[in-house]
Amino acid sequence: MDYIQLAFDLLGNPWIRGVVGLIVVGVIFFSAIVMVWLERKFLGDIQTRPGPNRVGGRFGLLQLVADAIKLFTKEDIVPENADKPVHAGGPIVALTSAFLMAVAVPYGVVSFEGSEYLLAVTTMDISALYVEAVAAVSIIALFMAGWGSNNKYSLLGAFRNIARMLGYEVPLGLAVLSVAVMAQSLDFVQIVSRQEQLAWFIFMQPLGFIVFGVALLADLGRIPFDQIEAEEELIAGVFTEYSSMRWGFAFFAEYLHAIVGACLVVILFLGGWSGLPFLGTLFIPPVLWFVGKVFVVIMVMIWIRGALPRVRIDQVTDLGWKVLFPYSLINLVWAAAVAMVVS
Amino acid sequence: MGEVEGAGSETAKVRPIQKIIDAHVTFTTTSAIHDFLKKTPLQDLINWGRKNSLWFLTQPMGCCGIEMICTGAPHYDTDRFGIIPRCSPRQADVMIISGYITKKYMPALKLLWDQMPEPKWVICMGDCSISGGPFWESYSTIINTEKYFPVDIYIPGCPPRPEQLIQGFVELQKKITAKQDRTQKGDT
Amino acid sequence: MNGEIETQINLKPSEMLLHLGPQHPLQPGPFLLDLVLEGETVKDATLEMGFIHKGIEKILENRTYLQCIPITDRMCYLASISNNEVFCSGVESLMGIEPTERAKYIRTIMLELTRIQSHLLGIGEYATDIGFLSMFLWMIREREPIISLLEMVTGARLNHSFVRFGGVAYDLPAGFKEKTLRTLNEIRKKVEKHDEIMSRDSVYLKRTKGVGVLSRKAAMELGVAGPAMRGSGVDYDIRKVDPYLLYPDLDFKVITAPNGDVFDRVKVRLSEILESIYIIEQCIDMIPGGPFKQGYNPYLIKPKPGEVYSRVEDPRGEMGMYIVSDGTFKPYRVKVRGPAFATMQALPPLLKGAYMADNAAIASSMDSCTSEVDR
Amino acid sequence: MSGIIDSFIPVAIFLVFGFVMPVATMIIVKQISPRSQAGRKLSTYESGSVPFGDARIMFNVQYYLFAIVFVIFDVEVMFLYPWVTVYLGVDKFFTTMSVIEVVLFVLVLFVGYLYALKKGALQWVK
Repeated sequence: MDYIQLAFDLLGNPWIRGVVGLIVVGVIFFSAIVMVWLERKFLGDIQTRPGPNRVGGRFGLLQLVADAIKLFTKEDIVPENADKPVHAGGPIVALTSAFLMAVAVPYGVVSFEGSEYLLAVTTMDISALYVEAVAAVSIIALFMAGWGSNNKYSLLGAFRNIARMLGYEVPLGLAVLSVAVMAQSLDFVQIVSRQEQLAWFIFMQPLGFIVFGVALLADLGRIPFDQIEAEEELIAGVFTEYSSMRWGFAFFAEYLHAIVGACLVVILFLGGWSGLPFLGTLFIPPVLWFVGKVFVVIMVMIWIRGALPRVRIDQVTDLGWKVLFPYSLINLVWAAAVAMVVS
Repeated sequence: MGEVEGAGSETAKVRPIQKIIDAHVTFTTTSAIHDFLKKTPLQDLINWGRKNSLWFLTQPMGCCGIEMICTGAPHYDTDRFGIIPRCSPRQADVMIISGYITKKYMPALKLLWDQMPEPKWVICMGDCSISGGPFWESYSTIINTEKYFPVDIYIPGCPPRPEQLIQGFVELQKKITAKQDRTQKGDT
Repeated sequence: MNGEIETQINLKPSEMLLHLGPQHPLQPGPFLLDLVLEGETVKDATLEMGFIHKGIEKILENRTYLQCIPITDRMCYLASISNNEVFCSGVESLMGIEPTERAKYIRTIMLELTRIQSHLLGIGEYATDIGFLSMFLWMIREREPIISLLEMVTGARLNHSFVRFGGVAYDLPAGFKEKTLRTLNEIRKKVEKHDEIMSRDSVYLKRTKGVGVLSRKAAMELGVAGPAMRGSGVDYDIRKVDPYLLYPDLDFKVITAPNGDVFDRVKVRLSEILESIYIIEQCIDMIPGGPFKQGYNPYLIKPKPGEVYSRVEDPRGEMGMYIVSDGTFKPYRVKVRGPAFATMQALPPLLKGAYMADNAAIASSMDSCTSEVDR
Repeated sequence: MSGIIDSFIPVAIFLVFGFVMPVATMIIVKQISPRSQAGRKLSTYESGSVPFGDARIMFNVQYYLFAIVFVIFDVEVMFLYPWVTVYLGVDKFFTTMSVIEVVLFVLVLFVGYLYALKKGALQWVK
């Protein structure tokens, strides 16, 4: 037992915690693989086809491993007219921004000998603001990819991406702000504990949840907001010229963003690692609650992808600026009012 | 690319078709690491990955194109084998020549083939792409595909049924496992 | 490859010339669409066809009449029975014969089945172009039972070569009627469900209503054919205008829609599937007995010298063939008037001023078959 | 102060890792993947056609208007972040005053939004 205590003490050191925290990278990479597999299976169910079922048993469990090996040993092409550093930098920046988002997300609490330890690589009192800021970096990543390729499809995709992200960054920020108003803090841990005290914020501000959900989907670029990769218009969008593991990184970065985005939904609106309202945790460890909720959110994302057509790009920006923005302001006023009443 | 002038120029000169067709593909894997890998069991693992993730280039060209679309769709579903369509040649592994190659389309097809990254394979789907099929005597079709592309698999039929296309993929997988496909044998 | 067009244009600094094609997931079949884009708006569009030109008309001149039938199949592989029908009915009227009564029924049923599967694929292609991948896959799934029905009769999935002069190649197999009725019932239910999705889903409506409007006048002037024309409110259907086979006696109505936008064109196709099911259900109960083809040697067909223009309602519109016979075993000249060619030429004016993102929706809502355009 | 630096040390580690890992992977991939020289492998892909001109054109000015409007609103939203953590602070008078101030601020923001809307700055294509 002393060793465990010693381990906890050692993890108090930020350097050690940072290095050990790189496990998180492995974990979210693994969850991204699981998510891609889930998406292929679940989308297959929606579309009445089996999905991968040959590689690695009857559930196709090793399909993504085969894909990864293939991508890893594929020739890497940089087009001759490309801006080479910018072209190479796109996926790397996208991946880094996903990592930097993951570092500030708390994944639950562990109880040990009466005291509770937070499962997070780092805690900061502005983590909500920080995550939002780092997420915005992925705009630059996609633009680098589009501009650097010197491909017309990519360029159109890059500009679409900018226009779309700009429209949704403000409502997203305001939705996070409304949560922060209620929780009186920008710290994820405080936000979760406030939800344990009051109620899940999805019940306190349903409008905010809808605004945040839509804006997040748009930010992640998933159907119905996948205009940058609209296959029938722009081939593969900003990543048209990417091959091999370069494309693999870009692809993975997208799913990493989706997973961290799902974590954000859970923390901000679904009570983080706390149990059900009125029922409590039901003897299930908080970490599992967290993972379970993230799973549900991801499944909803995949479900939406299977059920909706793509929205046109001008309608996307219209939705962001003309619908979500006013609503998010209304929601902010509502949240401030409720927060005053509650306190 | 030397003959196509860059930005701002009013005219874009176009290569003569014959020249594009004759452009020779040379395979220059001289890296020692690569040769070493081929002797180790690691190559088997790589081959396993490659054969289970054959992404093909979406490129319907004729009747066979419709069957190609159907093969990817629910009833037959190539996704079971990890075979999915990609629209960009940069991310594709297999080019399915699904129909008649006309003299007009040939340069574009050759360009697409050039732009695909190694290792890559060609599947000739249907009689038209193998020998000209019903259009063997037409003035506008090319009937000797193997002269221009290193074909790995021929699927006869007019058009072949989706099952046959799947069988073609399975045969390609067998070839890759046995290291008998064109890229591994090195005679492109 | 596309030198001529490019040398003629002068681009402003903010405009760019974007090639869509020949390999582009817009439609089944390669074609080249040159777009001049400013931002996301299409300033100018040029269409270049001919990437799969096979010289079918020339090949037909070097084949005996029977050998011509498989070549007509491959003109538009989604409507091969229509193509057979238009060629055979032309030759029949040159020869001065009529198909037998039973053959007429079989042909009508086959034509309508072809129409159903072609429309299903057309709607599916269109759905994937607006990013509705699930709808595309559902449509292909609905199409498979129809394909098996066609295969049950003709032995092929796509290129049937089924129609003969004065009859059909084979008789209907046993159990065809029951299987057809069962399949059609299921398909009707599913198509009605998809119709409901497509007329109520708000994202879908936003994407399609008022997009790519082809006015009634423009549609008639451009000679657009088939559902694309009826979607613009033009009440024109060869089955009513110039009836052939059993159509004079059958009860069906010509589906039209008033607005001429993308939504209407697809809506017309969906309703036509239901109408075709209704037609088949009328015919299938009344199939008479008797021979399914005229009794003479099909290898020795030698029509009298003369010329004829025959036409049928293809899934894509008016399909016509002008056949000239000089009294030998081979046709002297066959000129094809395909519907898809006329539909394709409406594309550049429609695309002018549209959004880049709508371009895919508009192009595939025309549902034109590249192979038939190029021939 | 050291608390803030402590909480950002893992971020720095992740940042370094995030740059080193993909670059290292790409070097390995370059080594073990096959290479070939086909005639025009490195030419720009454009659906099989030869591209006409450069992709890097002077893009439509409307995109930049979007960006400017975004910068204005995002900066204004940024001012609200410090407010949320402190407005329920000292006493009732402070809270009331700060809420009134923010309501005024949001109103001004909203008027600006209406102005941008009226001017058509948020229109995709005019």
